[in-house]
Parts: sequence; C-alpha cells; structure tokens
Amino acid sequence: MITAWLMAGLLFTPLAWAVLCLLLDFSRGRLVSCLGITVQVLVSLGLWVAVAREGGFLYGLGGWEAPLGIELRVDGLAVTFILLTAIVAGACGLHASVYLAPDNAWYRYFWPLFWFLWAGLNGVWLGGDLFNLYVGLELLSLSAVGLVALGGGINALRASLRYLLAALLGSMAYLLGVALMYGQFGTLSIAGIASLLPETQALVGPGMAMALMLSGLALKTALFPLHGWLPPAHGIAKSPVSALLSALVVKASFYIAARLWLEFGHELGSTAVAQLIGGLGGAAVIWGSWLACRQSQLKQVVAYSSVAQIGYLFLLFPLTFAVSDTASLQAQQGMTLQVVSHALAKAAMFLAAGNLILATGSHQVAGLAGVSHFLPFSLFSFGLAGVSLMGMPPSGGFAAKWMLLQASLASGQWWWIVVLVAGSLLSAAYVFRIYQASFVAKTGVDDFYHPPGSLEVIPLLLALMSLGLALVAEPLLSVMALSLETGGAP
Amino acid sequence: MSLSALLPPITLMTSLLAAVLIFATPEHRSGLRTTINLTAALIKLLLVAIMVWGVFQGVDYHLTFTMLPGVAFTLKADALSVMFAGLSAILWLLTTVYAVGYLEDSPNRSRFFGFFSLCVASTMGIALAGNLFTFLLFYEMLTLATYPLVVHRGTVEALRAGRTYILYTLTGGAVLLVAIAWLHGLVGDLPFRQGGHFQQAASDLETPLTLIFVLLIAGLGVKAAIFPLHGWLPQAMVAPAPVSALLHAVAVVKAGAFGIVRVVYDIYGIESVAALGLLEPLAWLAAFTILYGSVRALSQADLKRRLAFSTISQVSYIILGISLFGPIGTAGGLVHLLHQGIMKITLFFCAGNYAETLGIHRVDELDGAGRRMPGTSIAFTIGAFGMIGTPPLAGFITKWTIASGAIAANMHWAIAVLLLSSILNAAYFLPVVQRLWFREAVNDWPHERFWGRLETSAWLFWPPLITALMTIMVGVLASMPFSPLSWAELIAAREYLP
Amino acid sequence: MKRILAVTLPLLASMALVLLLGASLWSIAGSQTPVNLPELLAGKMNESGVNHPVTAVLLNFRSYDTLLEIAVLVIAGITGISMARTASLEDPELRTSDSLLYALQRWFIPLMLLLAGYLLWAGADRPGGAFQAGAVLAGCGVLMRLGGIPLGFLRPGLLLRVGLGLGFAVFLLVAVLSAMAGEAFLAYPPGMTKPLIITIETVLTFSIAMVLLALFVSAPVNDAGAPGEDDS
Amino acid sequence: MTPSLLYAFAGAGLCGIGMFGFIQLRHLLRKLLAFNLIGSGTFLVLVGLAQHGQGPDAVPQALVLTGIVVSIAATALAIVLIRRYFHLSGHTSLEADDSDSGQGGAE
Repeated sequence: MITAWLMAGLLFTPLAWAVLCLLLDFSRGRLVSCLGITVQVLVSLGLWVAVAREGGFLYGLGGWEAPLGIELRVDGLAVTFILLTAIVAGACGLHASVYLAPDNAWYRYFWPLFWFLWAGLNGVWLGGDLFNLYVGLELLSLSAVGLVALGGGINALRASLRYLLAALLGSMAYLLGVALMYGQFGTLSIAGIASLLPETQALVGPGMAMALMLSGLALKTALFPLHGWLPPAHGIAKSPVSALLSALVVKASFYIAARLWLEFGHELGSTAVAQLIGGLGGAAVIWGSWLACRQSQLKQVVAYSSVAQIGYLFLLFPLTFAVSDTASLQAQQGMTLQVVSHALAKAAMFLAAGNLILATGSHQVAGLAGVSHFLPFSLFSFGLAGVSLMGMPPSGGFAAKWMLLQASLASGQWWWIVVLVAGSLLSAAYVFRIYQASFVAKTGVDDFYHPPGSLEVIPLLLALMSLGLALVAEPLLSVMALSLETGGAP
Repeated sequence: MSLSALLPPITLMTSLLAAVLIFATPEHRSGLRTTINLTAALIKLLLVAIMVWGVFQGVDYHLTFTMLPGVAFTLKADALSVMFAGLSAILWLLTTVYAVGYLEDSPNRSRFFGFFSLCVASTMGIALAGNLFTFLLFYEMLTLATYPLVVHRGTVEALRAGRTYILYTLTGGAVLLVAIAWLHGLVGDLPFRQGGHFQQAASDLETPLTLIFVLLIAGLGVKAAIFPLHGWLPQAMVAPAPVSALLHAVAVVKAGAFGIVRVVYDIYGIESVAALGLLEPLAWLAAFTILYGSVRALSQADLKRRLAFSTISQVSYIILGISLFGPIGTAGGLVHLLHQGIMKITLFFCAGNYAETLGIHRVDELDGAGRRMPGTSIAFTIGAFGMIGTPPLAGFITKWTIASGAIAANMHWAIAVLLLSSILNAAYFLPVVQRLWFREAVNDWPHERFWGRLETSAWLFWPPLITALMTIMVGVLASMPFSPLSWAELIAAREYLP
Repeated sequence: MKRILAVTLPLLASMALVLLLGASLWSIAGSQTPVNLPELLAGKMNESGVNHPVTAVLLNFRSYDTLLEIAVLVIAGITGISMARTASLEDPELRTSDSLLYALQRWFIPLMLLLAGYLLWAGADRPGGAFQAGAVLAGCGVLMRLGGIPLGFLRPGLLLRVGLGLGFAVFLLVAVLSAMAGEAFLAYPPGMTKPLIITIETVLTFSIAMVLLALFVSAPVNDAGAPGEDDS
Repeated sequence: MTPSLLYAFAGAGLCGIGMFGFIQLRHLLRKLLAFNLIGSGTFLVLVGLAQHGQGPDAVPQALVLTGIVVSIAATALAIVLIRRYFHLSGHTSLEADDSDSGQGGAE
C-alpha cells in the first residue's frame, strides 16, 4: 500500500511541479521548487528503503498489465538510480536557485524544464516498455535542449541545435529498432521479448533492431566517435545545467542500452559486437581524456572528461558477453558504481567549476592562477571530485575501476586493463593540470569574489559523497542486485 | 566493538581530523593552527605508544569490514606497523614544530599544514593497513596529499617538480593497482600475515606470482626511489625543507620501502620469494642503487640535492637488508627504516636552517657556518657521521647488522657493497663537515636573518638537536628493550618462525 | 576527390541501411508474431470506456505514453516562448493586410472551429481525437495571425502559460486522483472512465492548439533584448 | 506481399533517403526535413510491419500518433531555434564558422 502511494508521488511530483512552476516567476518558482525537491528526495528515499526491504515489483500503469498496458519495473537498480537522481538533481536545483540571476526574464522557464527533465529521468530508470522508453527519452532530450538554449546567444544556440539534431537522430534510430521488434514479437515489453527470444528462430530482424537501438542510444550517450555534440552543449550551458546533463542525462540512454544488452544480448549479441562496442568505449576513454588535457577552458575540460568517463561504461558490453557469471556480475557492479560515482563527481565538478568561474571571472584554466591562496571550498570540491574521476581510492571511481579490473581479469580480457590504467593516468593528467594552475604563485590577486556559502557547500557535499562511495559500496551493491521475483509474462 | 579494534582507526582519525580543522582555520589564526597541530601530534604519539605496549603484550588490534564484494578494509596493528607508526608519530611532532618556525610569515599556511596532516594520516594508514588493498588506498592517498606540498611555493620550478613527482608516483600507483588486482583475482583477499601466504608456492601459479612480484616491486619501487625509478626524488627538492624532511625520512620514500617489506614478508613470505628466485635479483638491484646514489651524490653542489641522492642510496640499505635471507639481515633492514629516518631528518632540518637563517643553498657557501651556527652544525655533523657509519651512532648499528646478515646469508659481496658505500658516504659528507668547521667565512652570508639569543628561531633550533641526540641514543642504547634494534629483532624472529 | 568521397560514403551507408532494413523486414514478415495484441485489445475494449480502439490505447491502455507526449509538447512550447524577448509574441511587420484573405477568413474560421469540434467528438468511435482537433484549432490561429486579426492573448504572460499547461495539468490531476482513490497511477475509477476521457480530450485539444500556435508565433525576429554573451 | 508490407518497405526506403540527407546536407532546415523523412519512414515501418501479419492493429496506430506528436514538437522546437540562430548569426548551417564554436559563450 505504502509503495503504491510512493509510486504515485514519484510519478506525480516532477510533472506537477513542472506545471506549477510554469505559472510562477523565477523567484517564486525557486521557493516552490525547494519544497518539491524535498518531497521528491523523501519519496525516492522511501521507495529505496521499501525496495531494499521487500524487493522489487512491477507497477502496471492505469491498472493494465503488459503487454497491453505499460508496466514499470521497480527493482533495486532502478530505485538506486532514482535515489541518485533525486540527490544529484536536487543538488543542482538548489545550486541553480542561487546561481541563476532572477532578474533575467527567461530564467522563469528554468524550473518547468528542470522538473520535466527530472520526470523524464525517473521515467527512463523505471521503464519496462520499449516505446514508453522512447517517449521518456524524448522528454529528456527536449527539456535538456531547452535548458541548454535557455537565454542563450549564438554559441549556446549552435550547441543546442547540434545537440537537438543528434538527440533526434538517435531516438529515431531507436524507434526504428522498436518498430522492428514490435513487428517480430507483437509486444513492446522488454521482459516479454526477453522471454520470447530463446524460442525465436530467425534472428535477423531482432538483430537488426538491436543494432539500430544500440547505435541510436550510443549517439545519445555520446559514445566515441559520435561524441561531437556533447562538449559544446555541456560546456556552454549554465553550470547547474551542465551538471545535470553530464551527471544524469547521458546516463539515461546508456542505462537503456545496458538494460537491452543484459536482457537480449545473450541471444542477439556476438563477441565481435561486444568487443567493438568495448573498443569504442576504450577509444572514448583515451581520446576524450587526451582532448580534455588540451582544452584551455575550464568547463570544456570537464565536458571532455565526460566523454572519457562514459567510455568506461561501455566496457560493460564485452565484459558481460560470454563470460563466467562471476565476471559478468563484477562488470555489472563496476558499471553501476561508475554511473553513481561519475554522476556525483561530475555534478560536483561542474557546480564547482561554475563557482570558480564566478569567483575568478574567467573561463580559462589559466585564470585559476593563485586561486588556491584563497582556499576556496569550490577548488577543494573540484579537487575531491577529480580524485574520483582519476579513480584514486577511496572514491567511487576507484571502486568502479577495481570491479572492472577484476571483471577483466576474471574473463581473461586483459586488454581492458590497459585501457583502464591508461585512462586513469590520462585523467590524472587533466585533473592535475587544473590543480597545477591553481597552485601557480601569483601576487597581487586581491579581488577574489567569494561565492555565497550555499553555492560552495553543495558541490562539496556531492564530492564528499562520491569520495566516500567505496566505503559504502558493499551495502549499496547488495540493494542494486535486488531484482524482480517475477519473470514477467510475455 | 572493543577498544582494541577502535584504536587503529582513532589513531588514523587524529591526523585526519586535524587536517579538516586546519583547513577550516582562517589563514591569520596561526596560534590556533599551531595548537591544533601540536595537540594532534601529541595525542597521536600517545596512542601509538599505547599500541606499541599493547603489541608487545600480544594484544590484537584489528578492525575489518567488507568494502567491495570480496574485498575487506582492514586496519591492524602488528609489530611491524607500530614500528613504522611510531617513527612517523615521533618525527611528525618534530617536523610540525620545525615547520611552524620555517613557514613563519609565509603565505598559504593553512593549506600547507592541512595537507601536511593529511600526508601524515596517509602514512599512518600505510603503517596500520592490514591487507594489500587497504595499503593501496593509503598509498594513493599519500600521493595526492604530498603533491600540494611539493608544489607549495608555486614557482615554475616547483610546478615542474610536482609534475615529475606526480608522473612517477601515479604511474607507480597504477602498476601497483594492476598487480594487487591481479593477485586478488588469482587468490582472493590476502591479509598481511607473518610468514606470508605462499610458503609452498603452488607450481602452477609460479609464473603469475613471479610477474606479480615484479609488478609489485616496480610499483612500490617508484616511491622507494629504487634505480631506475628514482628520477622524481632529486627534483622534489624544491619543496620547503620540512616537506623534504618528511618526504625522505618518513612518508613517501619509507612508504615504498615499508610496502616492499610487507610484500616480501607478509604476502609472499621470505621463503617463497627465495624459492621463486626473486630474492637475489632484488638484492642486486638494491646494491646497485646504493652505489649509484652515492656516486651521484658526490657531484652535487646543491646541499639538498646531495642529501636527496644520499637518500636514494640509503633507502636501498633497507631493501638490501630484507633481501638477505635470514633473521639478522631482516633485522638490519628493518632497523635502518628507523635509523635512516632519524638521521636523514636531522640533516634536512639542518639544511633548512642554513637556508632559512643564512640563505645558503650550495655546499661551497657553507664555509665557516659552524662558527655562526654551532648548534645546527653539531647536529649536522652527528647526522653525517651517523650516515657514514661511525660507531656508536645509528648508522653503524645498521651497517653492522646488515653485514652480519650478509655473512649469515652467505652473500659476501654485500659486505663489499657496504664498505664501498661507506667510503663514498664519507667522501660526500666529510667535505661538508670540513667546510663547516675548518674554513673561514670569506664573504657575507647570502641572506642572513637574526633571532636574538639563539643562532636561529627556537622552532628551528631544537628539532635537529633532538633528532641528533636520538641518533646517538639509538646507537648507544641499541641493546636495550624497545630500542629500534631490539624491536626489529623481535619482528625478524617472528617472521622466521616455522 | 574529397567531394566525391563525401557524397559516396553517406550514399553507401544509406544504401546499406536500406538493404539491411529490407532484409530484416523480409525476415520478420515471414514469421508470425508470438503475441497477438489486437486480440487482447479486442477482449478488453468494453472495459476501456470508448469505442474506438486507437483512442482506447491512447487514453486508457497506454495513457502514460500520452501523458508524457503532452509533456514533450509543453516542453517545446516553453522553450519556444523562452526565446521570445519582446512583450508580445506578435510581430506587426509580418501582418498582412490582404483584404481577400481577410474576407476568406470570415468564412473559414467558423468552419474550422466546427471541424475541430467534430474531430474531438468523433474521436470516441472513429478516427479523430484531441490532437487532430487541436491541430485544426492551431491552424485556425495561424490563419488569423497571418490575416491580421489581433491575437491579444499571445503574450508570454500568465494567460498563455496557463493555456499551455492546462490540458496537461488536468490529465495529471486525473492520474494522481485515481492513484489516491486506491487504484494505480492513471487508472480511472470504474464507471468514470468515459466522462474522464472526454474531459481530458477537451482540455487537451485546447492546450495542444495553444502550444502549436505559440510555437508558430514565437522567436520573433528582432533585435530587441537579444541576449548578451555575458548574462548571469 | 501484402499492401501493408509494401508500406513497410517504402518506409525503409524513406529512412535511407532521410539518412542520406541528414548526413549529407548542411543547411539546417534541409537537415530537419531529412529528419522528418526518417521519422515518416519509421512510422510507416511501424504500422506496415505490424499490420502485415494480423490485420488492423490499433496499438501501432496509437504509437505512431504519439510518435507524430513528439516529432512535431521536436521539429517545431528545432525551427524556433534555427530561426533565432539564423537571425543572430546569419548562418544557415552549423559548420559555417567552426573556428569559434569552441569558444566560451554565456555563463
């Protein structure tokens, strides 16, 4: 009973707040949104606890079961990501409420878009229906594009157009795959298709569908070499928006890809495909980090770092295909830890970068010279988040890297170790480049603007969470591993 | 949860908490900062003393919880860990005192002392780590905490040194991570255990175990500055003197050496390392590094660079000692871990005093400094003679024990290495001492400052004298209970128990 | 050479896509679907509250999709009007004063309104429904605007925003009220299905028209208040 | 070969043409039209393929209706953005001045 209320609250709050905030201006929307964030965080926490205690369940929307209706799949992994979303999006929202200047008329549209984005994220984490996931993805992409373009000049418009076109093409490819899947199986439920797959004779159609869906999602996740749209969009948006996009939005499409792979990959995948996707992920790690080292702008460094960090996620594909159950489990755990830790760390990093830009008045990395003299918390938060990105202990990034290393060893795919090690060294290079800039002794810097305390605290908390993640990784992973008892009828 | 389980984390937390408090202290509140620093250092010393006594009595300090699937976070105090912890606790106190004086009126002190405490916290963690995974956690944390100290001055030179430092140590850390992960994948979680885990090394694991050993030593060897992985150490000299002192005597270099001790004794077990045929190459490597460091030290004009190359050479004594098969050699290596720390910190304190008081950085500027700064110069002389190995100072005890170990292990060539190295030590230290005492000052000092009655600030004056005194005491009183030597012999005896 | 390559490669890629798609279509067409959804649907039609299966799917069985779809539409509308920098979304320069057009409008607009109403009403048992009706309504607005009839409400003020969000808000309210009544989210209470669906359809028609119209007239091309690069 | 299947094959063809246009064309409006072509192709495949086997099927029709609304919303949004972009920059394509695309903008 209580879970039914929690589910209704979870689905209702973001959408309702979106409409509510549409009617208000920025300052009033801020008040209302703070309330909404509280509600949403509490509901997410409640649902997480409920699932951790009693296990996952299927939630039929409108009282209809799959395949006729849409079923939401409320399992351990989904609720963990919902909680993660609540924490990160809540933090970004609170940060934005102080960060954005209320006298700019167009910021009144920030809150509705923010809440729609949140609703889209929740929809994707819970989605168990292929077409519903498409609508969720579009909800997500359009609100993200809206946020990037918000009040923007030429560059912001160019970035958001590029983003929009990539996102549209990606979702259309995905939808084409869905069409083929429906044609083959007559159902849209992921669980239903997964249970029908083993008996299917001709796999050409579903194989093509899988390929289309995965490539569409890879484009939306900015997997190398389809990453061109990401750095401009993430770099140019307002910092809280960049944080949301990098921390959560790109993860959504990856999450769908991973779910599809884990459900269908066994029948529809092949070693070549798995290795290819892993190879692209590896190339993203190396190339993204390399480009991050070469950026002169602070936020561009962080944006390219996202390209690299996303690459790690795609190592899931080769590490779960045709390997022992232990290795597969380790890879999945590594992937979830990477999603969580990267979300926290990257949000912290973008918010901190925003504060630093506010403080120094410069977008450049070199503009940080002498900043560490003032001991700004934001620099510290940035540094701590960097620790997690580098995969240094005891951060969540380290835990993820450790699990992926174990999975590579257990499956005998030692070449991913090279990627993991090279990636973490390269990420150290760009993180330390920023540290180094901040340590440059520079005299005569007296006009240092200290951002308000609330702006400084939020990234610090996120960074600390990301840093300490490895210490609580074991209980977290045990909840993430909770799946549904029901197999899901076709 | 009993107190004995909580004592290691509490010890760790003292410096961690101190770091957080110091970061939160405003820049100008130097009195408050110093109080926090010294209080934490004293509390830590007390806690470590309790643990030393407890370990002697056989109390099991042990805390463990599962961190990741199949991996435990373990803190544990055994004889070896309290030895290292004791060293860092004592030297932290002294270095803090010294650093307060050294950095008086310089900018960014909150930042400096904050990372300084973090650095010591990591060293503590390394000492108290109960398995390789936990060791790795703190080992990497140490890398991160020392970087801001190395680049503290923010000059182009310092930043370059920092880059080199981070390049070396992070690569080393990555290699170590791969090795530990591989080992973990192969045999699961391995707590440090006296006698090691592979006494009867399974033959099918021989190749991977050998490879892992090489990787482990390579990863740890970066921090221990074993040739050819020593490149960062001389460059890191641009850091302020207390940092160099800490880097060389306690934290970074020792962390590497300590890690090698752990791997050889408590993971593989000395017997299995010998059985794998890895002990002898390690000894050769150490011997070569000893001679290489000494030869390079001869030609250094910068005092701190000369000391840095001396460190490269001296740390490999530890490696040489532990790679001599037999309890005596082990004891020699372990005791050098302490002795070298005490002697080297004395020398760095003195070098810092010369730089801070007189503005002297080069060896040829030292002429006649003994008259101007007799206290510092006496300490320096004691330290230098200790390094050379003059009886009855600390260095003599080490060299004597290692030599006895070499004879017991039937590796006579090691004695030749020791002798040669001592001659080289004398060759690069004695000219310095000679300049201090037996030459007249020709010019004015480059940058002289005055502090009234004492030759230099009291904060700077006493720490080297105390460590110099300790250099004498650990040598003279080597056979007393709780002296470093007898403690090292205790550990060695436990390691070789059947 | 480079130019030829730049044409050939996409061409080859697209042809490959078509071939692969064709092959998989052929393969799929050769096999029977294991799940027969139309049959299931027919079995549940009498519980759906409407007679037309498409409407039943849209507003009952898969109403969550529709809810989110309206949200997407609202997002587009919001982003559209966020680009507007002037007090009014109308651009007087673009207004024509063609008397022929004006005269035509006087005939067309009532007709179109009637058509929209019919489409909405027809949705219950034959093709039609909220979106179609809304689109016609929006077309009406477009015509009015081009023809020079003033549209005072198209100002990015409260009224417009209420209009944008109204349909969605009502839909959402029904969804959450049904959840609070003890059913699942979006499950209409028994017996209430038909009136609820009709209410939702009606307000949706209105809001859809507003969104489409707002998107048509927003982003006026003028320099007033063009955002600087240094905002915030 | 039923008529429905013909629709599906036509859809596949449309997808291919749209794909080519999307990659090849530089003008933003043309790119958008190409996207809409892909969209139409996809909807044809969705309906045609499903109705080929089992006669009229309301579910894909409803899905297509939803899909159309979503793609209309996206198209309208894109046009608004393109129009404003053209007004501010005078360019009709994104690549016109890549030289400054990496530069910072509004923060």
